Amino acid sequence: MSESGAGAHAVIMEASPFGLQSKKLVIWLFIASDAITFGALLFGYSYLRLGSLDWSYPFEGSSILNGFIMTVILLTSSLTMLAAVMAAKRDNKGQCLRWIGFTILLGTIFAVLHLREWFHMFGEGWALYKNPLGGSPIFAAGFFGITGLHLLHVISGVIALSILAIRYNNGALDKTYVETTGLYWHFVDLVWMFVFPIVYLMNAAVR
Amino acid sequence: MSSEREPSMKVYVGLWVVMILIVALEILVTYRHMPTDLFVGLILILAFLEAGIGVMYFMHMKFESPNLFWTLVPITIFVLVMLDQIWPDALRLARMNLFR
Amino acid sequence: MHDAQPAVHHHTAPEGFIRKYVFSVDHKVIGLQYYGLALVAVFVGMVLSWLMRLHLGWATLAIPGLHLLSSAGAPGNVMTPEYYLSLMTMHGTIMVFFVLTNAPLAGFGNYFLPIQVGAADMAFPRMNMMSFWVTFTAFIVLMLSFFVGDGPPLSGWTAYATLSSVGGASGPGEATGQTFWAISIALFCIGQLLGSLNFISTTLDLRTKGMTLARLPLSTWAWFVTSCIGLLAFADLLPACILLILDRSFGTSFFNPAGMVLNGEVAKYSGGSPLLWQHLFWFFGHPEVYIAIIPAFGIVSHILAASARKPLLGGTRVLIGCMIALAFLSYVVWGHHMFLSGLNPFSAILFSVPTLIITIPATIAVLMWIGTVYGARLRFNTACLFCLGFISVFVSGGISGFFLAQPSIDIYLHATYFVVAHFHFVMAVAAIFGIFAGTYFWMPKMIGRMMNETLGKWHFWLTFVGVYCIFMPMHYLGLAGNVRRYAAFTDNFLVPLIPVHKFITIAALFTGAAQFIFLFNLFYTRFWGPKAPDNPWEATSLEWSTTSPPPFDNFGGRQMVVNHGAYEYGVEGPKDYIMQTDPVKVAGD
Amino acid sequence: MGKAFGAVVSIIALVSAYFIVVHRWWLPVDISTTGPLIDHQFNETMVEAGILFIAAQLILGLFCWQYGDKPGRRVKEFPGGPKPVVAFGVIIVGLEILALSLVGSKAWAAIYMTPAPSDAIHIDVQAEQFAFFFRYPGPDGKFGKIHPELMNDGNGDYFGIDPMNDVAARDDIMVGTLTIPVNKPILLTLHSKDMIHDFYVPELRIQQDILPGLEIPIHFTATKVGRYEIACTQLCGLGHYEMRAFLEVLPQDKFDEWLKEQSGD
Repeated sequence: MSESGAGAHAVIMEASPFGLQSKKLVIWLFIASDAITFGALLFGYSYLRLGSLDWSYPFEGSSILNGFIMTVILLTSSLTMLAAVMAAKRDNKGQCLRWIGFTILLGTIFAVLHLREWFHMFGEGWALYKNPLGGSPIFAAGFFGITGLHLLHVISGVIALSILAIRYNNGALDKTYVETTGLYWHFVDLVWMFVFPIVYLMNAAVR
Repeated sequence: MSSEREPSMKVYVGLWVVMILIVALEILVTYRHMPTDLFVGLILILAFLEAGIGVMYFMHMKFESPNLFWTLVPITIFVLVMLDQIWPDALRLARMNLFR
Repeated sequence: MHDAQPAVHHHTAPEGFIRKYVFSVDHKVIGLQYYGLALVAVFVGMVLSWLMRLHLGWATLAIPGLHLLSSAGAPGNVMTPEYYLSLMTMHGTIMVFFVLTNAPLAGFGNYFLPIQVGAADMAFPRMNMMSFWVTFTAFIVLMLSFFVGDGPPLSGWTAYATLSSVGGASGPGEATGQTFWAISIALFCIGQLLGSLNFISTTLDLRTKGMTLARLPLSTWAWFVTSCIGLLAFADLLPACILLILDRSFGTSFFNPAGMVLNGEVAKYSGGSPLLWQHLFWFFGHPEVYIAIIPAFGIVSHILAASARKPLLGGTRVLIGCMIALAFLSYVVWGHHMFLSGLNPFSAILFSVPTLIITIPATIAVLMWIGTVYGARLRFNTACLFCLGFISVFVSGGISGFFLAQPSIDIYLHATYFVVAHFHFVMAVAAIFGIFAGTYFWMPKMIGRMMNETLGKWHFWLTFVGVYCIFMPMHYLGLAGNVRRYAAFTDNFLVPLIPVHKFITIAALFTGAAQFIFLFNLFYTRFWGPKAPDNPWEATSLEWSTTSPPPFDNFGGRQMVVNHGAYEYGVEGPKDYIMQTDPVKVAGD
Repeated sequence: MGKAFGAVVSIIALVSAYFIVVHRWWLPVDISTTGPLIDHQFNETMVEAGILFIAAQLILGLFCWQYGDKPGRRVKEFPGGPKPVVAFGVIIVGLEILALSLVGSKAWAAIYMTPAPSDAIHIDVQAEQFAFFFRYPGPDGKFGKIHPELMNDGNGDYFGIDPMNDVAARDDIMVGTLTIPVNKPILLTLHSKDMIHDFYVPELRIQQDILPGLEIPIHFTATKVGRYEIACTQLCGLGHYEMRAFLEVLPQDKFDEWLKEQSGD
């Protein structure tokens, strides 16, 4: 709309107002949309939590520590992803692939740690619908629901990165795909930045 | 997108350290006993700070066209802020609970 | 800033039936597929409404063959009250999701958005194909619920918890049917998300030379704005559906509070709130209403200018402003569906004011259309008539919004037929009129043949008078306190209203029958209609600069160059319009 | 064709308005103290909206009548262009909104934002698939506690009270008809056993959803003796259409008599 006044008859190819490649724009839009999805989940969870009178605070120090380690791992994977993107920009395929490999590794470690915690909790009697501490089962439902959806994003991110690595290696995808996949990966990290305080820290056993 | 303006790896590592420190601070805040509203406020501010670094630097939004920031961020926040209208109701929920 | 390169797709026209017509990446085929899906859905939905109306007029009437659809739901061909509710649920769901969202946005949008911006295809053709097939699967899943367990769910298209969230304990159809419903809608959300991403990026990135945002036709603007709404609104419904599925199949209690007694036993739920479903649903639900109506805004404006032979009053700017204002307001007002739901009464006032403010952009849009008709040279073809009809029904439906937006009046009118009349006029009939207008206007381009005008005019008159006969009396029913979603009227204050229901039923049967004229016209045209010229309506936008139907890459390899705004009608000279691609005549016009 | 369209639109608008003007189908007589506020608001809205409706349809019809495609006629712009039209729309509708929302909040506030008078008679409502039940506290003025596990329609314990162990519950009166004295403020506490139901009495101009797990208060004062229907207006399952109860408004002395009779047995 900006240059509609400037020379109504000048035939110009009006650039996208964002100056982005289409696929990068689409990833950004998808991120906004997915942010609303997670936002709605977190809002719904908090809504029920605010309205509930028997909330339980189950996370002991060890769980918080585990969560902290997972956070650090995810943050680090973002850093390795950045390194991969920078390497791709320099057209250094080998280095880029190595960094993508690190990212995949870290993502997998995150998922494994997460699942380990889940199974630990299952062992203590937790389930989607059950709170062994006797408080509101919404905590369990919310915890497994939200972290589950996040875990799904992590796992699909790992799969996407693996496909990217293979197809980038054999030249089927160019370097711009490294950047867009990287954006998605950072977003997964971003969601965790809210999940960790809202789902873990606010339920730490200190209150 | 002047890629020259893009920071070097060093800056990113620095930001990475800052983000880890923010998470550590969040945990510290959790273990300080303080009123719940203050705790929630603090922890959310920290989370948004961390997410801000993530979006602006790690996701490069700072180095894209400002239009992207000025459409995507306000619209997403607008929608989430509108969703905030559920809170008065949530508080009422606790008050009107049959089994309080 | 480097120039964003529009993604260029060098795919050639596919060979083979499957690649060409089934799993096609061509936006035109996908548009027709969406349109076809909506056409099937709308007739299913219409037949359901017939059955419902018959039951409302004559509750014990045997409808021959109905037991074939469900032997439990219609023993001896007489519909049971619960089956009435099931059909009502399916009518609402099919119409709102698979007709009002699919046809004007995904159908016409897919077909004409790339052409109107001058692109060869969507930005992401394969994603586009996925979007359709996901939506198609959603439709199939929804239809399957007719044939599982006790049939379709009976909780209405809003699927209010706790009716929807406790499984079979709450009624027939709630066991399996409701799960299918939830899966179907979740899939639909994903399909719409993919579609929205495509629409937005295509509009922004693939515009041809000279096609500035200001020169985009209003229909493209409408699809663009709608996609922006859909991108964020469906993202909110998706988690709601996920939570509903968790509640139903995995024993969580997001929407189920403690202390519910089902079938004489205390249910093992605790901690949830049925209000949460309403919040999440209506936070999507209100934007959804605009997803249905804004494309019709665009289509009608687009066609009205061509029919009136003059530019729209206020140019495109005012209407674009209205649409964007509506898009924002749609997120602010969802609570007006919940005034009486146990919502905090202070919130009700908060929601009421922006709801009333919505009438401002809506009124301005209507004034712009009426102002466009002033001094026009209206060519009363069928498309034009449907546009004028759209304005009329939109006004009729919008006016009743004044009542429902006020919580104090809503106390009386909420959940009466007044609401049914309101949303059918303003959203359903208005959007359907937009679809019809688009069909009569664009079908020559889409299938290369002219629709029959005589049949079209019959169709218009019968439909126009018919919908007023159906929905205007519903206002009166609402005034008399007639509660909606009742399978039969046995209350003392409702029994005297049954004759009105009978009148409405008869009107609905006739109006529905008139739609077969349309169907016949469509099929007749498809096979035996006269060949359409490239620009039968002497319209200006890019779709009229190519052949009817357009070639695979839309413009036969030409790079279109746009020199003019979208609606330059009523100019001096041998022809009274300037096409967007016409060369610039002289400096200073 | 334009003339036909103009005529049809005008006829539709006028016929539609006719039934409204003659009150062929209309709101039932109001029997509550807050009802007149709502009715006033309703009538005011009807006048304003009605004028807009008829004006818009007639003008649309007139323009269609007049501006067909006559050869040789040139199109003309709307006099004054879009700006006055937009301003007109904003001002007219804006004023209407202002008037409606300022005045309209009064009725809403009277019903929902003012607490019930302290002398209000407190009655408990239990909604279930597909019936309403009502509970009076009895002479002690206290309700027994609700225990969902004790709810049993078979033995008449609709509210799940525990008269064995709960003193307050022993004299609770549970009935299927809402009986109230005239001109006395009533405070209802709405409960639901299973689904979302709704308490709707058109004559009272009261409609309120009843949610499981919540206690929703609503208060009103009935001003006319008589028997009225309570309908459920929130879809609650297969028997939704026949879920109803009666509201019996009695003179004070008859009500006292009735209450005594009830607590007698």
